[in-house]
Amino acid sequence: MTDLLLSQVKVGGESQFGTDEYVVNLGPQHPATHGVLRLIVKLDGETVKETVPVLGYLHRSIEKICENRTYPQCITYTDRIDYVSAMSVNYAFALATEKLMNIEAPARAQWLRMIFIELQRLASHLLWMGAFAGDIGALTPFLYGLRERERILDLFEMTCGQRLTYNYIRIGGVMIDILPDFVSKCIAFLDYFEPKIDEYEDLLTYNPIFLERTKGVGVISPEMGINAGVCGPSLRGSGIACDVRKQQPYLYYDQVKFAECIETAGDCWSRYKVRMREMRESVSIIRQSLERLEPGPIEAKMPPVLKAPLNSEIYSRIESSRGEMGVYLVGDGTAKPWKAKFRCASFSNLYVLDQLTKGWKVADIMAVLGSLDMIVPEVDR
Amino acid sequence: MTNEELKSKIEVDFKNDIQTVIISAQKEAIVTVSPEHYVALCQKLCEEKEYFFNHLSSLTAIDFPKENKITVVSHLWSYKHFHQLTIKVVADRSNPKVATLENIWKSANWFEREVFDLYGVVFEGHSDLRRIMMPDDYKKFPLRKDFADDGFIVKPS
Amino acid sequence: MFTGENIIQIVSGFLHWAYAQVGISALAGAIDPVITAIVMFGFISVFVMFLVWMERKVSAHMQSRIGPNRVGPFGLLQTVADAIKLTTKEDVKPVNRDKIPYFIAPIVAFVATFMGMVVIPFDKGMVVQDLNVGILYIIAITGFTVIAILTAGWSSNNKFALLGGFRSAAQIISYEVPLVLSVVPIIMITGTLSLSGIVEYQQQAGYWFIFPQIVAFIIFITSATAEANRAPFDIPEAESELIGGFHTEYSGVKFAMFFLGEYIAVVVSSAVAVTLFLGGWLPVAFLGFLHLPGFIWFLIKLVSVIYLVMAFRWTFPRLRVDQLMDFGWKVLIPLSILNILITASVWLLLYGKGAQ
Amino acid sequence: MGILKYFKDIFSGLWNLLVGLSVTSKYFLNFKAVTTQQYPEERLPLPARSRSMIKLIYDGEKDQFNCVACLMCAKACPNSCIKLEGVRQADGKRRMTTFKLDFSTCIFCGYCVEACGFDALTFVSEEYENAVYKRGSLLQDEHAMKWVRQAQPIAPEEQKKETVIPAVVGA
Repeated sequence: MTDLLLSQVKVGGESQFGTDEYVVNLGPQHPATHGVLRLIVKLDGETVKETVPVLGYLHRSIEKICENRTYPQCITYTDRIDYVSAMSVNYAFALATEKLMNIEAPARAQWLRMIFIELQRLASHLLWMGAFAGDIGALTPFLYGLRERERILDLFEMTCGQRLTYNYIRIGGVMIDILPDFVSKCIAFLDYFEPKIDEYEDLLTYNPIFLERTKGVGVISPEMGINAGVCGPSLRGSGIACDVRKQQPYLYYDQVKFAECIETAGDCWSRYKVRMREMRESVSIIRQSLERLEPGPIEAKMPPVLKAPLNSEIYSRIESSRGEMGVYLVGDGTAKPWKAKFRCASFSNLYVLDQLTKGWKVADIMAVLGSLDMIVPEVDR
Repeated sequence: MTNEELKSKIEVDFKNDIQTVIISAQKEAIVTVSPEHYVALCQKLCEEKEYFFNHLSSLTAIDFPKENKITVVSHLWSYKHFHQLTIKVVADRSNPKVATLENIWKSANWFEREVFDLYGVVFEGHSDLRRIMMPDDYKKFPLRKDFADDGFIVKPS
Repeated sequence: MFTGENIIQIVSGFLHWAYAQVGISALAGAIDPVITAIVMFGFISVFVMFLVWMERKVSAHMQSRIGPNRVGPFGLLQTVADAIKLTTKEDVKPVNRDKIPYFIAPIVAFVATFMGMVVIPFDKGMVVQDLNVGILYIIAITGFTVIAILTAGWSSNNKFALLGGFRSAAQIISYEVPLVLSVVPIIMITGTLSLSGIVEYQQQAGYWFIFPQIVAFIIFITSATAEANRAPFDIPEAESELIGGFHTEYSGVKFAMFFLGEYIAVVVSSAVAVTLFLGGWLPVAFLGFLHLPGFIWFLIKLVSVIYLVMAFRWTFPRLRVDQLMDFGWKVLIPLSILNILITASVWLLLYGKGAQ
Repeated sequence: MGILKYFKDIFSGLWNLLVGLSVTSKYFLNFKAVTTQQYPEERLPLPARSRSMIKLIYDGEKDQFNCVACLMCAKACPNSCIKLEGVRQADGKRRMTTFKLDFSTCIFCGYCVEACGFDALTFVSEEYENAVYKRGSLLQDEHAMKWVRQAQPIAPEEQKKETVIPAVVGA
C-alpha cells in the first residue's frame, strides 16, 4: 500500500509530498527485545530501511571483574554472562582453566557435566521456543515451554540448590554429587518430555501463519553467515556444519552418538527446525550419558590455590546453547587471570540483524531477532 | 592439520611476514606478526586452500602496561580443516594503532569496536569505529590495567 | 411456554401498568425504546464482563494455568474489580495530544460497536428494533470503528500509535469486502435483509445455513475476527511489535472503552454469525426435547462461537501486515465470490427461475 | 495446476490450523492439567540442598556460635560481602565477636559455606522469602543470622554425599 503511494510520488521527479524517514526506537524497554536491547529502526512506511542496535545497557564489564577475582571466584560471574544457559558458560570457563593448568576431571564428573549441559540446552531451547513464538504473536507456546523448563530447573535445584545461577560446574569437577534418585527422576522427565516436543511441533511447525511469518524471512546465506561470524544453530540453519561438539570434541561428546542438525534454507523457519531437532538430540545424549554414569570421584586432585603458569594462554571453545562460546585466558603466574575474554554467540549473531531486516517489514525484525536466539546479558557482558 | 604441521607450514610459507611462530605450553599455534604484514597475512590465511581460516572466532586485546604495549589477539578457525590459529600483533600502548580486519571477516567489525571501546586501540580503515558498550561521551578505557573503578559501588544505607 | 416473546409481553405489560400508575401513559411510545435500550445496555455490560472473565479462564486453561480465582466464586467478579480499578485510576494523557480527537476516539469506538446490538434478535420478537435492512445496518455501523482507531492513533502523537492506526485502517477496509461478500449467498437464498427474517427462513427450511454455506461461515468468522482486531489479526495492537498500537497512550476509562469496544465487536460479529449460519434462537435438532427458551439457545450458540474466536487468539501466531492484505485479497475475496457463483448456480438448477 | 495448488494450500493450511487448535483445546478440556501453584497458600517445600538463605549455626548447648573467625569465608567470597571479627578467648580458642553479611551484594554462590571448616555457616531451605522494605535491612549481623540446627537426623546417604565437598577455594 505504502509502496504504491511512494512509487506514484517518485514518478514526477521532484516530489510534491516529501516522505520523511520515520525513526522508531524499539527499546531499551520493549516487549520484544528480550531485555534491554535498543534498536533504532529507520522506517519507510512499514518497510525497514536500517536497523541500528545500540548495545551496552546491560554492560557489567564481567571481563574486568574477572581480572580481579581468583579462578574459582570467576565461575560465579560466568553464571551471569548467559543466565539462560548458565551451565554451559560455567563449563566454558572451567574447561579453559583446566586446559591452562593441566587438570583432568574424573570420568564421573565429565558425564555429570554432559548431563547437566544438555539439560541446560533443553531448558534454553524451550525458553527460546516460547519467546520466539511470543514474538511472532502466539502466546501459548511460551507457557508450555516454561512449564517443561520448570521441571528441568527442579532437577537442577534438587542437585545444586539453585534454579538460575548454579555455580555447579567447577574447575576440576562438579560442585556436589547427584542425589540417588536423580537418575530415575531425570529419566522420568525425559519420558514425559519427548511427547511434548511433538505437541510443540503440532502447534507451530506447519501452522500456515507460522510458515508465512518465518519461511523465507531473514535468510542468512552460507557465505555471509560464515563471514559475519554467525555461529551455532543460527549458522547450522544455513547448511554449515559448525558444531564444536563434533569439530573439536570436548567432554565425552566423541563417545556418544548424536546427529548434527543441519537445515539448508537459512531462514527463520530452518533455524527453528534446527533447534527443535537439537532438543531431540539432547534427549538422546542425556539418555546415553545416564547409562554410562559410573560411581567414582567427582573432583580432581588440585592444589588448594589454583595458579596459572606464567605467560600461559588458552583459547577454548564449546558449543553453548546459543552457539560457539569461546573463553580466552591469559595467566601471569598468580591466582588471578591477567586477561579473560568471553566470546559469546549472541554478540556475533546480532551483528547480522541489520543485513537481515533491510527491506523487510517491522514485524520481521521481531521474527529475525527471535530466531537468532539472542540474550542481552551475553551481548553486553 | 595438526598444530605442529601448521607451525612448520607457516614458518615456510610466511618466512618474511611473521616475527615468531610457536606452539604454546597449551598446544596452541601462536603467530606473532609485525603490524605492516598483519592484514596481508590474514588475507592469505583466509583465502589459501590449505589454511582456509574462514571463521574469525574472536578478536580481543591484552594490556601490558609494564612493557608499554597492547597486543591485539585474534583466533581463527577453519570450518573445513578444523584447525585453530592465534594471531598476535603488538601495538604501542601510548598510541595504539592496528589495521582493521573488517575487509576480510565482517565479524571483525563489532569485535574491533569493542576493543576500541574498552582498550582504546584505533583500527585504521574501520568503517564505523564508535564506542559500542560504553556511552559515546565516555572518556576512559575500562579494560586497561590502569583504569580506576572510582565511585561506582553503592553501599547500602 | 416461557419464551422470549412471552417475556417481552410480560415486561411491556408491566411497564404500561407502571406508566398508568404515574400518569404518563401518553408518553409510552417514546419511553419504551429508551427503557429497552437501558436494559440492553445493562445486559450487554454484564455479558461482556462475563466474556472478559471467560477469555481469561479459557486462555488460562489452554496454557495449563488456573486463571482468575481470587475475587468472587471462580474469580467471576475479577472483571468488576478490574473495571473499578480502571475507572478510578488516573487518566494519563500525553501533553502534545490532539485534544478533541483524542477524547472522542474511545467514545466512537465504544458506541459504534455497541449500536450493532440494536438489531440482533435474541429470540423471536426479542429485539430492540427489527430493521428490514438489519445486515446492511450492522456492517455499516461496525465500520465506524476504523475512524475511531485511526483518530486514536493520530491524536496520541505517538509513533507506535500512528503505525497501529494506519495498519488498522488498511486492515478493516480490506476485510469489510469479504465480510459482505460472505453474507451475500444467504441474502440470495432468503431474499431478506432482516435478521429475524433469515432465522425464520431457516426454521421453515428445516436446516441451518452452516451446512450448505460452510465456506461462507469460515470466511465470515475469519473476516469478523479481523474486523474486531483480534489475534491472529491484531496487527493494530501487536504488543510484541507496536507495544499497544493505537491504545498505547490511553489509560483509565478511555482504555476501558477501547477494551469493551473490542469485546462488544466480538459479541456482535458472533451474534450475527449465530443468526445467519447457526439458526439464531432455534433449538439444536437432537436436543429439542430440552424445551429451553429461544434466547438460552441463542446464548449457548453465541458462547460456543465466541469460544472458537478465543481459541484462535490463544493458538495462532500473528500475521504480518502485508500477508494480512494478501490473505484478504487473494484468498478470502476470490473464495467468497466463487461461493456466490456456486450458490447462485446451484439454486438456479434446483429451483429454476422462480426461486424464493 | 496453479488453481489446484491454490486450493490444496488452503485445505492443508486449514487442516494444520485445526491440528493446532486441537492441542490447545485438549488442554482446555483437561481441567486437571493445571501446573501452577497458588503461592501464598500453597508453599512447596524446597529441596534440602536449596541455597535460599545463609545462616550462622548456633550451638545451643555451649551457648555460642560455632564460628571461630578463621576468615576463610571472607576470603572465599567473590564479592567481599562478609565482614567478621574475632577475639582469642582466655582458654586460647578464637571466637567470633561480630559477623556481618551484606545480602545486597551476596550472590549465593555457596563458596563461604564450602570454605567453612568448622560447621559454622550453612544454607537453609526453609527461609526463602528474603525481600525487605529497606535496603539497610539486607546488611545482617550475627543476631539476625542466628540459627539453631534442628535435632532431626540427616539421612545417612545424604550425609555421605555432603562430606564429599572439598573446600578448594580462596586466594
